[in-house]
Order: sequence, then C-alpha cells, then structure tokens
Amino acid sequence: MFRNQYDTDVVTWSPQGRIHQVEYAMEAVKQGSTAVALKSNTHVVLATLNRADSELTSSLQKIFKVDDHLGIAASGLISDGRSLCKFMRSECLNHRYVYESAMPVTRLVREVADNAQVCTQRSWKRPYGVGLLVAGHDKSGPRLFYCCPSGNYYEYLAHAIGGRSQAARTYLERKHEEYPDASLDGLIGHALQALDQDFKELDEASLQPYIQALRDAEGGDGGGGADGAAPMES
Amino acid sequence: MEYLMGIKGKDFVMVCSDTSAAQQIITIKHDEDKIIPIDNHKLMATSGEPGDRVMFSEFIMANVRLYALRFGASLSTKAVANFTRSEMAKALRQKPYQTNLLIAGFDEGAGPSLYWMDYLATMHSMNIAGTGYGSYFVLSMFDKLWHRDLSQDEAFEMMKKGVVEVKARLVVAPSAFQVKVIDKDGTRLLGKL
Amino acid sequence: MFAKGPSHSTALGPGCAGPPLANPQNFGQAGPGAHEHGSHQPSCGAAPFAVDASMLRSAGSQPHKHTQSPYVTGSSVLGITYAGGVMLASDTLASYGSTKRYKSVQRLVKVNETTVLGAGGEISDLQYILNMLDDLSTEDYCADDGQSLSSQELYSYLSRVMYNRRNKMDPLWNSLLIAGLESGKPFLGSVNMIGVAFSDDHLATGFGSHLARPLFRKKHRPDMSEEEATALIREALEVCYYRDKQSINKFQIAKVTTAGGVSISDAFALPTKWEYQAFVDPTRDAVGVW
Amino acid sequence: MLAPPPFRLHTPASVGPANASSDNTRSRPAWSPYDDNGGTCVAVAGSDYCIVAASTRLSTGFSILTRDCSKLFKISEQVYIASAGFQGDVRALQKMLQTRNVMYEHIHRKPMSASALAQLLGNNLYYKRFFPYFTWNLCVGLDPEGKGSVYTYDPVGSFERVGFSCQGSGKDLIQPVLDNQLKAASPLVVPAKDWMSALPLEQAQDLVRDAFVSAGERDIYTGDSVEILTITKDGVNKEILDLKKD
Amino acid sequence: MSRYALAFVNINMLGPASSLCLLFKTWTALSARASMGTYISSQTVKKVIEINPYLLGTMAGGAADCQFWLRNLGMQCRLYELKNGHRITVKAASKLLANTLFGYKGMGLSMGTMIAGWDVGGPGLYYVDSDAQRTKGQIFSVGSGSLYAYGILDDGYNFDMEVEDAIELGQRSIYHATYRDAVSGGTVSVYHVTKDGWKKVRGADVGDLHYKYYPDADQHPTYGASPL
Repeated sequence: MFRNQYDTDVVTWSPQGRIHQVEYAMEAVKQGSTAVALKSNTHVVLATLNRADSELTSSLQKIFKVDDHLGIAASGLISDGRSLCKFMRSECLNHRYVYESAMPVTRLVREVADNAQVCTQRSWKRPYGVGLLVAGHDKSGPRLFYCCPSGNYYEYLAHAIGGRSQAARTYLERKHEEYPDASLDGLIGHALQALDQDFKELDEASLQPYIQALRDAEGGDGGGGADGAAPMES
Repeated sequence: MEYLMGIKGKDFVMVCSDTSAAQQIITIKHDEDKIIPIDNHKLMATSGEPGDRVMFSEFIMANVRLYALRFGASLSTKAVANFTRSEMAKALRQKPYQTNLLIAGFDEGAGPSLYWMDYLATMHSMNIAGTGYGSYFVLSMFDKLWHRDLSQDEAFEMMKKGVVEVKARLVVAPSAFQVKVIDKDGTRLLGKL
Repeated sequence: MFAKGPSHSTALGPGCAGPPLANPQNFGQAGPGAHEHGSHQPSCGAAPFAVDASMLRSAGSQPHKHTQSPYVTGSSVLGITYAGGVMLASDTLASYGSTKRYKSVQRLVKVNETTVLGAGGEISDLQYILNMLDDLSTEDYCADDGQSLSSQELYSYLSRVMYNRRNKMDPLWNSLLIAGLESGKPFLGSVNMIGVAFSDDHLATGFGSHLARPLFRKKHRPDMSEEEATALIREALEVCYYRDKQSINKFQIAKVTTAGGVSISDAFALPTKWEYQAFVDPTRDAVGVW
Repeated sequence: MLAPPPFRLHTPASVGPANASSDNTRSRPAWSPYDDNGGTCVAVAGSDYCIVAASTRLSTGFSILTRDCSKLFKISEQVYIASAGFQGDVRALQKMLQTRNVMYEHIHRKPMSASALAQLLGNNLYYKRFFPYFTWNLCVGLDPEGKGSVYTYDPVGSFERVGFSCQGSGKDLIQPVLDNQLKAASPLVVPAKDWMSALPLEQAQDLVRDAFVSAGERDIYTGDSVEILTITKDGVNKEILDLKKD
Repeated sequence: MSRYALAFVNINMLGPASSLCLLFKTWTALSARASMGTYISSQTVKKVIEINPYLLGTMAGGAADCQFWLRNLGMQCRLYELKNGHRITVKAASKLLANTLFGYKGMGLSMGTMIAGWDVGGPGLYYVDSDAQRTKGQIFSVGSGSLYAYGILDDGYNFDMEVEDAIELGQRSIYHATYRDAVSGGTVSVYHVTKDGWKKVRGADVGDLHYKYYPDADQHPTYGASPL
C-alpha cells in the first residue's frame, strides 16, 4: 500500500538520506506542461506549451505578471503557482512602496525559496507542487531563475521545466552560444523551437508566421493560443 | 429643560415626566415618551442626553427581560435599581452615560418602591424624588403636601400642581408632560398635562 | 475646518442638569476652546480635574512616553550638485541648548559606496537612523548578489521611516540630506522630521535654508566644476558661521563623485574677518538707537 | 472636616533647553505633525477633454523648499490625482493609491476608472478621519463616455463630481474666475440641465493659464511654474508654464 | 393606512446649509449648499444620499461623515435584504446607523441626518445624529436655517394636506431658510417618497424661486422696498 514507509510526511528521512515528499513534489513539476525560458544580454523570454484539455475549455493561464519588470512561468500544480505569484506580487509592491524602485530579482527569488523551504520542514505543511521560471530585469540586467519545490533556486542562461522538458533542454544546450547576442525575435524563435522538440512541426523557415502572430497578438491582450513569450525589454 | 418627578404612596408609585425632545434650543418633538416600561410592574423615567438616555434604558430593559427569560422569575424593583446603579458606575470610568433616572416599581411583598439615581450612579430610595431644573420648584411643594396615606387622586393632583408651578416659574419649561402610575395591577398612563 | 465637538462637552459632566448649563453662554458652545474637550483648571492652582478620565490625558498628568523635544542638536547641512558629483557640507558642532557641548561630531556620514547622509537636529536620533542604514547595508552585503541600495532608494526609505514615526506622534527630530550618484547622475534629496521629502539641485536645512540657499539660487549652476562648487559651499558655510549662533568654525565637506566615490574631508576652518564695521558696531545705523 | 485640596502653586517657567518635567507650563519647542506646503491645483472638465494643472512651488512658512515639485500624480493612462496641502501626506496618499491601482490591475487586468479611483480616494481619506491627511485633492480623468470628469474633495473624504474645481492656497483667488467663465446649471435641477461647461479646449487651456498667472501675482505660495496636463482619448499632453519667481 | 408629515432641515460641517424633508406621504425638500466657514465650497453638493430606491438619508454636519456613514448604511441595508429576503424597515435602518454612531460617540463625528423611507409599515422618518440620538417623528427641521424653516413649516402644515401643497410648503420653507440664513442656498431639491419608493419631484435654483415668489421687488417686506 505504501510505496515505502518513509514517504508519509515531509519530516521523515529515508535511510538513503532522501525526503521522498520533496522528490514527489519535484516529480509533480515534471508532470506539468512544458515551460521554457532563455535570456540574451537585453531580454528574457518565457514560453509555455498550452494544451487545451478539450475543445470546450481554454488552456490554463501559466504565465503571470508579477511587476512591471518581472514575470513567472509555472509548471506543475498551477494553483500553488498562483499562490506564490500573489506572494511575489505583494513583496514587489511593498518594495516599491518603500524604495520606489524595482525589487531586485535575486532578492525576490530568495524570498520565494525561503518560503518554499519552510514547507519542507514542518510536519503540518507540504512542499509547493510547482516549479517557477522567474524572469526579470533590474539594475543588474536581465535575470532568469528556476525556483524548485525543494526550496533551492538556480540561475540560468536558458532552462526548461515540466513534461518533456529534457528534449527542450537538449535543444537549448545545443544553441546556447546564440542567445547572449540574440534579438528578441531570435529568442522567441528559440523558445518556440525548444517547445516544439516533440512535435517537429517547426523548422527554421516556418518560424516567421508564428513570430508575426505574436506581434499581432501583442497589440491586444497577449493571452491564449500559442502565446507564451513575455518579452522583458530592458 | 427636562423634568422628572416621582411620588411614592402606600400602595402605588406615580411618575411624571415632560414629553419633549430637544436639540440644543429647538424642541424637535413634543410627544416623546421618556417613561420606559422595564416590565409590567416597573417603570424607568429617564432624562439627559438623548443618545445616552435611549441607549442606556434599552440596555437595562433588555437585560432585565433576559433575566426573566433565563430564570423564569422576574427581578424585584430593588434588584433592578441596584443592577442599573452598578452598570452606571462601571460606565462612569470608561464612557459615562449622561442620564439621570427614576426607577419606580411595585412588588408583591415589598409593595411600592421609588429610586432616584444620577449619572454618577448615586442612588437613594425616596418617597419624593425629582430631577431637572423644574424639580427645584416642586420638591419643596411635595415636602409640604406628601403624607403617608396618600390616595392616587391626591397624588395626581399634586403632580398637576407641580406641572402648573413649573410652567409658571421655569423660563425654559417644557410644554407637555405625562403622568404614569404603578400599583398592584400594573402600570397605567394617568394622563397628559 | 475640523468638526465641531458634540453639543455637550463630556468634560462638563451631565448634559441635563447642574449649574454650568444654566448660564446661556454655554448653549452656543461657540467659544474658541469650545470644541476641544478642555478639563477644568481651578483658579486656585490645584491639579486640573475632569469628570471624564480620558480628558486628563491631554492635561499632561501622565508621563509622556515619547520624547517630545530635542536635547543635543546639530545645525545646518548644505548640499549642492555639480558636474560629475554632489557635495554636502556642515560644521561639526552638537549643541546642548545654548551650550556648544560637543565640537567634533561628524554629521556627514558615508552610508554606502555611492551615498552620503548629512543630518541636523537630534544627534541621538541620527545615531538611531545610522544603525538602521547600517542594517540595510549589512543585508546587501550578506545577500552578496552585487546589488546595493542606491541613494534614491535610501532617500525613499528614509522618507518612509520619518513619515511613519511622525504618524506615531513620536518623530525622529532630524532634517536629513541624502546625496549620491545614480549611474553618473548626481542625486540630492531632503527629508524632514514630519516626512516632507523633496529633491533639488541644491538644498539646505535649518538656518542654511535662510542663509545659504539665496546664495545658491544666485550662483549655483548644475554644470559648475568641483572647484566652483567648493568655493560656493565654503562661502555659504562662512555666512552660516557668522550668523548662526549654534555654529563653530570647524567644518567638513563630503563629496560623491563618479571618479572618487564617497570621500569625507577632515575638519577644516575658514578664514574669518570680524573687523567688518557691521560686526564692530552692529547698531550704528539702526533706526531709533541713541 | 474634609482636608482642603492640596495646593500646588504654578512653578515659574524655568530656563534651560527642556527638562522632562510634566508640568505643562514649561515652554518647549512644540512640534506639529502638520505643515502647509502651499501650491494650487485646478481642474476643468470638457465634453471630450480634461485639463488638470498644478503649481510646482513647495513652501514652508515664508521659505521656498523647492521650485520644482510636481503635485500631479499619474495613476493610470487616463486618471491623475492633483493634491495640495501637507506634502508628507500628499506623498503617502499618492503612493497608497498607486499601490491599490496596481493590485486592482493584477486582479481585473485593467487600470481603475476615474470613478472607481474617486470612490477609493474618498474612502481612504475617511479611514484617517481622526488623524486626517491634510491634503486638498482633485481626481481627474475621462469617464466611460469619454467626457472629462473632475472630482473634488475635502481633507476627510467628502467628494463630488463637478465640471471644474480648484484647491490649495490660490483657491480663493481662482475659483471666482472659474465660476464666472464656466458656471453651468446645478446637477440637482429638475428637469435636468447640462451641468458641464461647453468651452472648447483651447479656451479652457487659456483660462487655466490666466488663472495661474493672476494667482501667482497675489498668492505667495503659487509661483515658479505650472504643470498643465490635457487628457484626451488620444493621450496626455504636458505643458510647463513658467511663473514669476518672486 | 396612517399618513403623517415630517420635515427636517440639515446643517453641514462644511458649514451650515439648510434642507427640509417634509414627509407627507413622504417628501423631502433640500437645499444644497456646502460651505467651509465663510467660503462656499460648493453650490451643488448632493445633500440627499439615495441608500436604496425606498430609503433616503440626508446630509447635515460633516459632509464626509454623512457621505461615508450613509453609504456604509446602504451596504448594511443591502446585506440585510440579502440575508432576510425582504427590504429593511426604516426603523431598523435608522437603528443600525444610531448604533454605529454610538460607537464613535465623543470622538468628534458631527452628523445630523434623516433616514426617510417607506416600508411594510408605511412611511417612516427618523432623526439620527452623532450624539446617537434617534428620534421617530413627523416633522424635523435641522440646520442653521432650520428655525426659519420651522416658522413657515409649522404655520402651513397640517396632517391631511394634499401632496402638491406639501411639496410647495416644503420648497417654500427651504426658500425662506436660504433667504434669511447666509450659509444656506444653492438648489432646493424635493423628493416624494411613496410605497413605490422615492422620486425627485422638484429641483429649483434658489435665485429663480426668489423671483417666482416675489416678482415685484417692491412687494418684498425687507428687500429694499421703498419705505411706507
């Protein structure tokens, strides 16, 4: 009935020195839809794969604006993602209220990580079941982080999370030299390519209509469809 | 200004009060009933700041009736008077209620009782009791006229005389008064003067 | 403009009876003190009393928990921006009322690599503020992410601190100048004890606002060189020293420049001239002097 | 016999900076949490435009703190707040409204309308009813039909939508001029009449400029320059009009 | 079904103004001037606050106090309706306000307001003020101009007067109040409340009323007429 006897709560160590609940939470992220992000010297791009469950429903919103200079893409239990997003929004608002400036991405990500860590050390709590790609632009330029349910956070040039993210990562690793000097459209192209690894519909030439579609969508409220790119201009 | 007067006879208590509600120097209402029924054998005649007057008397009335509901027996007039006094004293040190009272009642054994109380929670049981400027003229008159075996009619005449005197002498006398009486049969409105 | 109190002042006691209401002048309650719930101050000098206990609090019979007046105070602080930098200046005196009690108090303090703070007013409150700013810098240092608070951010932070202490009716009795460089552009901001915060090309606190700022308004140019700026600020210090009773001839100048970062000069004195006829015989031309 | 009450003669006011005696006869440097930093704001609503203007001088007592301190605060593309009075409270109020607007945008994914913000400002002024924001506010924007809207306030939150209004130290000087030029029927009249002035944009702008120039002559707290914003559906145009520096 | 008439005039913290509500088959007349000391801050302040289609509250004393607490009362009445499935009575609504104000007693709120409306029990009017005084009545007149309004009101009022006469009497009382009282003026608004809720029946500028009542200045007893 139990897969093993050490995974009932988040405060029990297994003999191998692992906390299974945390690992299960990280597994939940892998079950989520794919999200990729990559940055150049001037921009950071977030993109998510939006699979509508059926013709009757629209896809779940997975990209959230936290502040004028910062946004997140969530993968896994999106409801946890919304709760974290609310927390991040109020942190940014408080910082703006006191300092009248954009909250440094590093400080915000550390707050989120501290928050997540507490959930891995209380018997009455559970870890967040969501991984966050945090993309922002502050005094130190564009920054990209991944917040893991374990409470750790890692800085990336490019990264992908969620289902089938391994394929996206291999693509991203192959092309990473191009990112620092890439244009915004270039970044978006790479993001779409990375997301597309399993469907193989897109090739170099046929990227342009999708990018154009994003441009048109940008005029309106960029939501739904193959959107996902939330360019963070410097 | 406001006027309350109470007379205790051997088997009744009679209470008179003015029926005007004032706002600074304007009489905004002429038929305000300021003699509140606490229960069917007790009356509380109130005067003072309109807000406090209504709020405090309703507070006391509610609690007395709650007691009767909760314990199936009603409080004696003496008990109600002392409860009211303790509430007034407690409020004095936080948010004073600026209201002066006469508590009149008739109980099985104890018979009639009349209590005088001011906003400082000073309370006395009396045969004749009054508050307000008008009472200065009438208390002396009643000292002269009161005797142990007063009848209700004699008492009512005394009340009428008192009101006439107040209307004659008090420059800011209210224009309308009412008189209520309590005896073993309960409370009655005797008349408007 | 503020609301009139209710028709009966609670300090007067019961609304309905008692002598005070007998006399007509109480009716209108229109008297100047009418709306504030005063307590009764007996002419025989006895302690004020009031029926309503809450009235006594305003009569000062309870010890004030919040210090309501300054003890050891610093005087003016001057500040001007110039091409490639910003400069603060002040003397090094902390007065105890009319006594020149402490003569080597540094009222210009380096807060971090790009910001300097100058303060007048209560010195103990200044030290409290410096502790707070120290905590912020320590947190930046521990975060070790290359980010540190800019002078504009410190200025905003301090205006929140001063404003909130004012809201608690327990003010930090200071007027602060925050100077620094924002990516090469000089920043100069001022915050006072009730939270009034503003910035300008040149600023001055205390007496300086009356003595120095007219000078700055006449001679200051945003693109002036450091030498010209230094000359102007020294001239202003001199005027302050001549005219401000609570000042001494011992000054410091703090600079924040793109090249040199934050530098605070050692104390120096200004050459002064007391032979001006106006000083020797101050009332000679005064009207009505015999 | 009751003991007479203890007598304590007034102790003479002793010299010295301040000692902590609680006797309230000691003269001590009293402080007030309030200050009036002066300045004047004017707003005029038209059929398809809205003008809001405010002087930029910040004063205390008879001294000028700075000649260039904006009293206009952008809440969103179409909605601005103009505030005169105590600058500390003005800043605090404007920051709070900005924060609330961002929270509103997060939830509703659109900025607050002028009327929504007007009610929010009214409520928040009242929440500090017993320690008020010493500010005189104008809330300005375009209403859903694109007509100009001006809301005018008292420091504790009573507000009303009007066709035009002015607040601050030059109010007594400017309001009669605006009344004279822009007076329209009262919105309470039955049968209803149009209570907004139909002045074309250019004339309204000239009126605002004239109002400030003459206010600058007679009000010591109005001077240096005026920031004039004209809000239309096409956007916001800003103009700086210099005033005398005296 | 009992009919009775009530009237009130209110004052305004921003300065007194006058407004009169004559509840005869319930209607309210009201002038809308708000002034701060001697400065008239507005000629058009809305002195009647529409709590809901069957309940009116009028503004006297602190403009901000009245606006805020009457809007709050509107919210409480709406919650009552949702909870209990029927509209709140005027008696209950005025008690809600009185209790709220009792909580703030002594803290400096300044309000004198009328809760007028129609409910299952027919027309109702209560005078509620910041001393937490709550008085049910038929005629109220409050405000700096109230004494003048009483003069006209008491003279012309009787319980069974026709609606048109009641409306005219209310408007006339307000006009005289604004004429005599320096701080009242602006516009007279008259609301008529019936079982179908309130309806604004009159809104006239005080200036126009003056010339309507006294077309020939010479007939006016005090308005600079030539001496007899």
